Amino acid sequence: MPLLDVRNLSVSIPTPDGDVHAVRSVSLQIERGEIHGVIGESGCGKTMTGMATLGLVPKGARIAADRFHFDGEDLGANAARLRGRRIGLISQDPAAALNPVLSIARQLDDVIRTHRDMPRQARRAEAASLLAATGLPDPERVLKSYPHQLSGGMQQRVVIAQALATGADFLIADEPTTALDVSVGAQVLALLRRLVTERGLTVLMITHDMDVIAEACDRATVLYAGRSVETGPVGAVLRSPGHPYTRALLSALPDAAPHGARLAAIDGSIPPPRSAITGCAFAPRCPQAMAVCSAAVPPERGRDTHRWLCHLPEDAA
Amino acid sequence: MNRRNFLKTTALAALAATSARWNFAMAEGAGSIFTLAYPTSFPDLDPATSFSNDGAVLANVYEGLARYIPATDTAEAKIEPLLATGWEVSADGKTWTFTLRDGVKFHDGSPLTSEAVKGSIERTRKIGGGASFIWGPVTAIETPEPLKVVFQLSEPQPLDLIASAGFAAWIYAPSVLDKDNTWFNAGNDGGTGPFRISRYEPGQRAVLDRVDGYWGKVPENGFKTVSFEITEDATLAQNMIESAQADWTYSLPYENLEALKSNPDLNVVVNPSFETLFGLYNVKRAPLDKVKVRQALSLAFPYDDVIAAGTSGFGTRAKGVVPAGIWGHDAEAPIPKTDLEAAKALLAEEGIEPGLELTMTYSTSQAIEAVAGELWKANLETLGITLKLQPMAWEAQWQLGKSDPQAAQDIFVMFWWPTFVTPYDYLFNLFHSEEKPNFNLGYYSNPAFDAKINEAARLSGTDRARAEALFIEAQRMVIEDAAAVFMLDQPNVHIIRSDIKGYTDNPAYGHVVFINELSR
Amino acid sequence: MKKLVQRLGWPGTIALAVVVLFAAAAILAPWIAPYPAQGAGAPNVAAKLQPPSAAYWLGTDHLGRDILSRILYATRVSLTNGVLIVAFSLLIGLPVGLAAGYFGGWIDEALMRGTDVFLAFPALLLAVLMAAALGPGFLNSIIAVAVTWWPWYARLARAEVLVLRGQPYVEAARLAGVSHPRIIVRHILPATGRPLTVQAALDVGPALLTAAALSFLGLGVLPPTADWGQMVDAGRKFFPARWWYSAMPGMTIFLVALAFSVLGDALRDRKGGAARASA
Amino acid sequence: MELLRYILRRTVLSAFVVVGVTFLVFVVAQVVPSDPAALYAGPRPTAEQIEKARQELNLDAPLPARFATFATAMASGDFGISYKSRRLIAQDLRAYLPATLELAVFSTGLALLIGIPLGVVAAARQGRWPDRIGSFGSIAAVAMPTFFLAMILQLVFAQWLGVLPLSGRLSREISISAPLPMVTGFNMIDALLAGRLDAFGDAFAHLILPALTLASYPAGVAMRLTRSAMIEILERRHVVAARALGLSEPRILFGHALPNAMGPALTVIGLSFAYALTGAVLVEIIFAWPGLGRYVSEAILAKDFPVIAAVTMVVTICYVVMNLLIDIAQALVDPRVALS
Repeated sequence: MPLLDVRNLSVSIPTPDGDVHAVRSVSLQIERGEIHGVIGESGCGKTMTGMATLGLVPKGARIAADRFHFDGEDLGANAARLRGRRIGLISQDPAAALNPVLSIARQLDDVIRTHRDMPRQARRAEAASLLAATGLPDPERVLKSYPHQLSGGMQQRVVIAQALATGADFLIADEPTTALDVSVGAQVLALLRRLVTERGLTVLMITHDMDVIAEACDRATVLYAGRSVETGPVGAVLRSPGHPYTRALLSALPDAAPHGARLAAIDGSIPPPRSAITGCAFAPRCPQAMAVCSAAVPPERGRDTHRWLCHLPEDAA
Repeated sequence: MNRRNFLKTTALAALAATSARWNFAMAEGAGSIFTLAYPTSFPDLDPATSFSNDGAVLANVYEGLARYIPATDTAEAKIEPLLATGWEVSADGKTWTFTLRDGVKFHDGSPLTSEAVKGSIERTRKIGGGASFIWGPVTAIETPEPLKVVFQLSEPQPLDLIASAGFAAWIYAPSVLDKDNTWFNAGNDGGTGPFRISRYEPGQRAVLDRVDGYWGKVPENGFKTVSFEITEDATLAQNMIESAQADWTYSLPYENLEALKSNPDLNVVVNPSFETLFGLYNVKRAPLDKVKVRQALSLAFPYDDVIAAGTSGFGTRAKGVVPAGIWGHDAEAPIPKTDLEAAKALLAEEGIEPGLELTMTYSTSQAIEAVAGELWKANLETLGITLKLQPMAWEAQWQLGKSDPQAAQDIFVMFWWPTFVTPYDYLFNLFHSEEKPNFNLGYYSNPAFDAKINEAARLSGTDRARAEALFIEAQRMVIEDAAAVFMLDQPNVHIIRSDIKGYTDNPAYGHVVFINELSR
Repeated sequence: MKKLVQRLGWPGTIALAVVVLFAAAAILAPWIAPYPAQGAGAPNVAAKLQPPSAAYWLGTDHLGRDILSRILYATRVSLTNGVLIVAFSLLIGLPVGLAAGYFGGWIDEALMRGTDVFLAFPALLLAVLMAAALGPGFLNSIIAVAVTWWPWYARLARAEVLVLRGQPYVEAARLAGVSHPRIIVRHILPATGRPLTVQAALDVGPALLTAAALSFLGLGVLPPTADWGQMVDAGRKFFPARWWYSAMPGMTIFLVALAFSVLGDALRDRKGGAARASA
Repeated sequence: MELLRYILRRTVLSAFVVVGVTFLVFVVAQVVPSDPAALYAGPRPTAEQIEKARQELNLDAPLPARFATFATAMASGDFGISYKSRRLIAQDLRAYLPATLELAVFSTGLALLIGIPLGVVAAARQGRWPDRIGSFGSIAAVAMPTFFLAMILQLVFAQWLGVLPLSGRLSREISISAPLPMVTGFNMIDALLAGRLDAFGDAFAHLILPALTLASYPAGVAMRLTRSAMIEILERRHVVAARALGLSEPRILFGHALPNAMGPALTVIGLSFAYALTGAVLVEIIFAWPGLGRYVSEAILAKDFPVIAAVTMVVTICYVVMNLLIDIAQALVDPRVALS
């Protein structure tokens, strides 16, 4: 039974000029102990999906889904209760995610005190051990300092420590390495991997970077214009992508193109969030588009756990 | 009950405890405290230079040689012996001999002697401030015996009246003769009176404590402590007297007196005061240099309306500048009534066309003056005259008045009260010719008038009846010349708790309460 | 009307209505006041200190004059007081701020230090001092308050100019050889104008209150012309027995100051308005 | 140490401002038509007495010489004597300044206590009724004339309900028969020093109404400034992150968001203190509060310049010191600035 079971999730935000369909129809199943990557260009609804899971959508947003369960509980009603207890967040820019005027010790202590009834001294020790668990050298010095005194990597480790402090077993990592330079990003991904194995955590990794998917994730789901168009084990999705959009994404990568050749950019642009879409959202930009594509919703295709939505038959890759 | 609830309940309990007692009378210990809600502060507590409301405090701490008791419907006015038991004047009126009371002690324990009297008056004259000019005529003070003082004068003057003045006539101990103004203003004294100053907090209060061994009679359960609470705001003063936070106050709005009268806990004591309100015409500037124009303005003044609106009917029509209750008051003075037609005729006679503009200056702190101005302005409007009302702080008003008459105001409105009880104080200061204007701010100058009042002053020591006749003649000259518009005599309205016994008004000492005569 | 509500929101529109109403009252006072003569100051001693009644809707004052008429006539004084104070302050503050912000360097330093001295001077104290120096009177009380207010506008104007001076189009004009005054008048002034006028609208309320405080101290207009602050002061000694004497003008001051503040607020975060230049 | 250099620069600047203000007061004293000699000579002086006073005050000395004596006296803290009362001004200031400062501190405290929580709640419930009522309340507080509010508060709480005293700093029982020894001039502190709990409660009760009147304007401003600051802060990533960590709403509002909004709170302290120092003239008159405001307003009407100069000097120094402290506090509140 998947830890997070999402079927046909939609999130729309009313504005004076009409509703913004941030998420149109996303289905997502994440098993316990898995690092599941969610990838798509910016504006594809990947962050909003994460936020919906945490129940932190903007005021007035309407959430609907055929099924939106976390560990058997309906997230529509219980998101707030689960947030911070079972589900944690690691946001993109660690500097912005830490309170600039409060010391690290104070920020960590607040989290521990909210979730566990421990005397002051015990909380201080726990904070130090959590920081150590994230690989931070000299936790005592880190506790005494303020966020602006730490490097990007160290800040991200503090954010992770905060998430661990809540005792949550399911972490949503929203582009955790984008604000960091490559080497530090790699260490953070390795840390997440170690925490998953050691503490039996599960991670929903939101990213726009194929390398993160390749390096860190077990399974991946590709989003386009608010819809999940392909999902499956990382190996299958990368080596034999089923959906034309996934193929286009992969061919846009620098190392995929022969040396000196121009990267294959995908012409056209993603459909505006306020407009309705009929048929396959990618149809207008799909090189193998057929008449039926823009008329009917593409059926689901695929081989055992590697599924995608497309009118082309399976072997057309 | 965890810590936070405990704090909350104690705070609420404390507030409830303190709050219950604000709105009822002061605690029981108030019996022996006499509290005055006094509307002004006390600028100068030095007996030599004090010349303002500080007299109210000093009158209970210091004493003069004699005290003036005004006439009542039953008794004639008289000068009561105080530190002096008696006095005689020589035939030529230029030598006065005072015999002092035996056994009187100053607050520092030293005895009252002729040397102390001589020392006090000479220090007052040397400093030369406040009302020290009243001792002008004295050329020498001799002390033949410890209890006998002889004054030699340059010309006959009523020294008995001068010695009973409310200012500059205090006798103080030799030990304080060398002290400076700041020492006195820090709340120290050297008097013989029934109370001593125990504390003076500027802007807040002056507190006096009873002195044991006072020579005079002390009423049974008289007051041990007196507190002058400086309360400049009339609303607060009224609330204090109504809620028994104060036992005595004055200068409450006349409009509120009806309500106060109906309150059984309060006595509203109304007597004529020696304060009169008038407007001096600037006789040096056209068109007010013409008598008829001045008479016309006086005819246009709404006397009765001002008394009704300004003093709610408590005030009385002024009969010239010397108010009722003082010798030299002219009850039958030929004063004008409000008659707009007669005024119009006089203006036509003098060829005054509509559009004339006159400026009237008065004090911002005196509500009655504002009422008089606004009502007079309305009447003058019907005669085509625009009266420009100019309220100013007294210092600024007086400074404008003393500047060049051509640039000064047309009408200078003010109150006047006597330094000591003599018509000369009014007539000399306000109408006697002056090279540099000081208080004669209408710049009136009439040599015959000057000679007559000086003659009367000389006689007032030896032949008071003759002096009074001369003063009345002089006053009529001013009325004929219409040198000023005489508006009203301000009443003395003092409000006192009805449980206080022994209170009498003495207009000779403006707004002074002799607390030693009172008891609860 | 709908467009107005849409732009200023309901509170803003109501506030604008109140302001317009009082402006009309100021102009039409002689015609709409029940007792015009009394409004101008004519006493009516017989009807002294009467409570609100059919004859006198808001009661009468210590000279029997109808308080409603007095308030209407006083609107001319108090309202123009508030507006003129803000206008004078802008008149002095704007050029100083513009010059300081635009030219910078020692001019900026000198002007700003001068402003600091005025700002350091306790506002009401300086106003009372100026009023006492100039003597009471309508114009004097305005100058007295304006003397203490212009520094705020100088600072605001300088901040706006500093932001604008950095804009490319100003530098471009400069490079094109356009003279300083022309740049200030054609480019800087219009863009600084909008935030300052909004601030001015917001300040008419407080300016009105400062003027009322001055006249409460007896430094306002000369009798018999009335202004609201003076009326509250005159009625003070009859308070609370004859509460209406102070209450009516007091409420009027509050209402008008409130209207101006709400209007200023609505103007500042106007929907669809040009984005404000500075924070 | 960058902070030290900053303080030094600001002190020098403030000294310049204080000198500027002294000069301004002296100039106004010369320009304004007044006759100090007449004032000094007493309520009803004769011509000779005025002439004597003129000599004593050496009013005929040349202007620069008089400014020199005036400035040196000011600098050495010898404020001289009041023309009108001939009392030592320093003595009067010793009595009046603490009364004004006590009221200023109390009303500033009240303004923060009322304004800031309201601002936070209004920001948290933006658009809903607490925000609407709070915002309207703050505009009303700013628009309410102080002298009128004072009269209403006196009427309701003192005369009708009788739960609070009408006026003064201490009730008469205490101030007459058992006066407080003056140590700091702050009644509540002096009462504690003297171990007199009754006097402490009494002084507290007397402070409430005047401080509330004075606090209305700054409270309104505090509420509006805090609200707009909080609205911006609640959008920030670290607040979203805090929420994602499951922290309770009040802890996020007051524990995490508010500390970032200390800037506006400090500006309100400056504004409220300045307002209490000079705006209190009317409140002091109505509540018979023997403070600087009343003392200087009487001096201004009587053109008693030594008092005007002394009070202006003292108030300006308080102003300048306070602004300096607030600027430093602004820096200290934000660790990014303080520790850099």
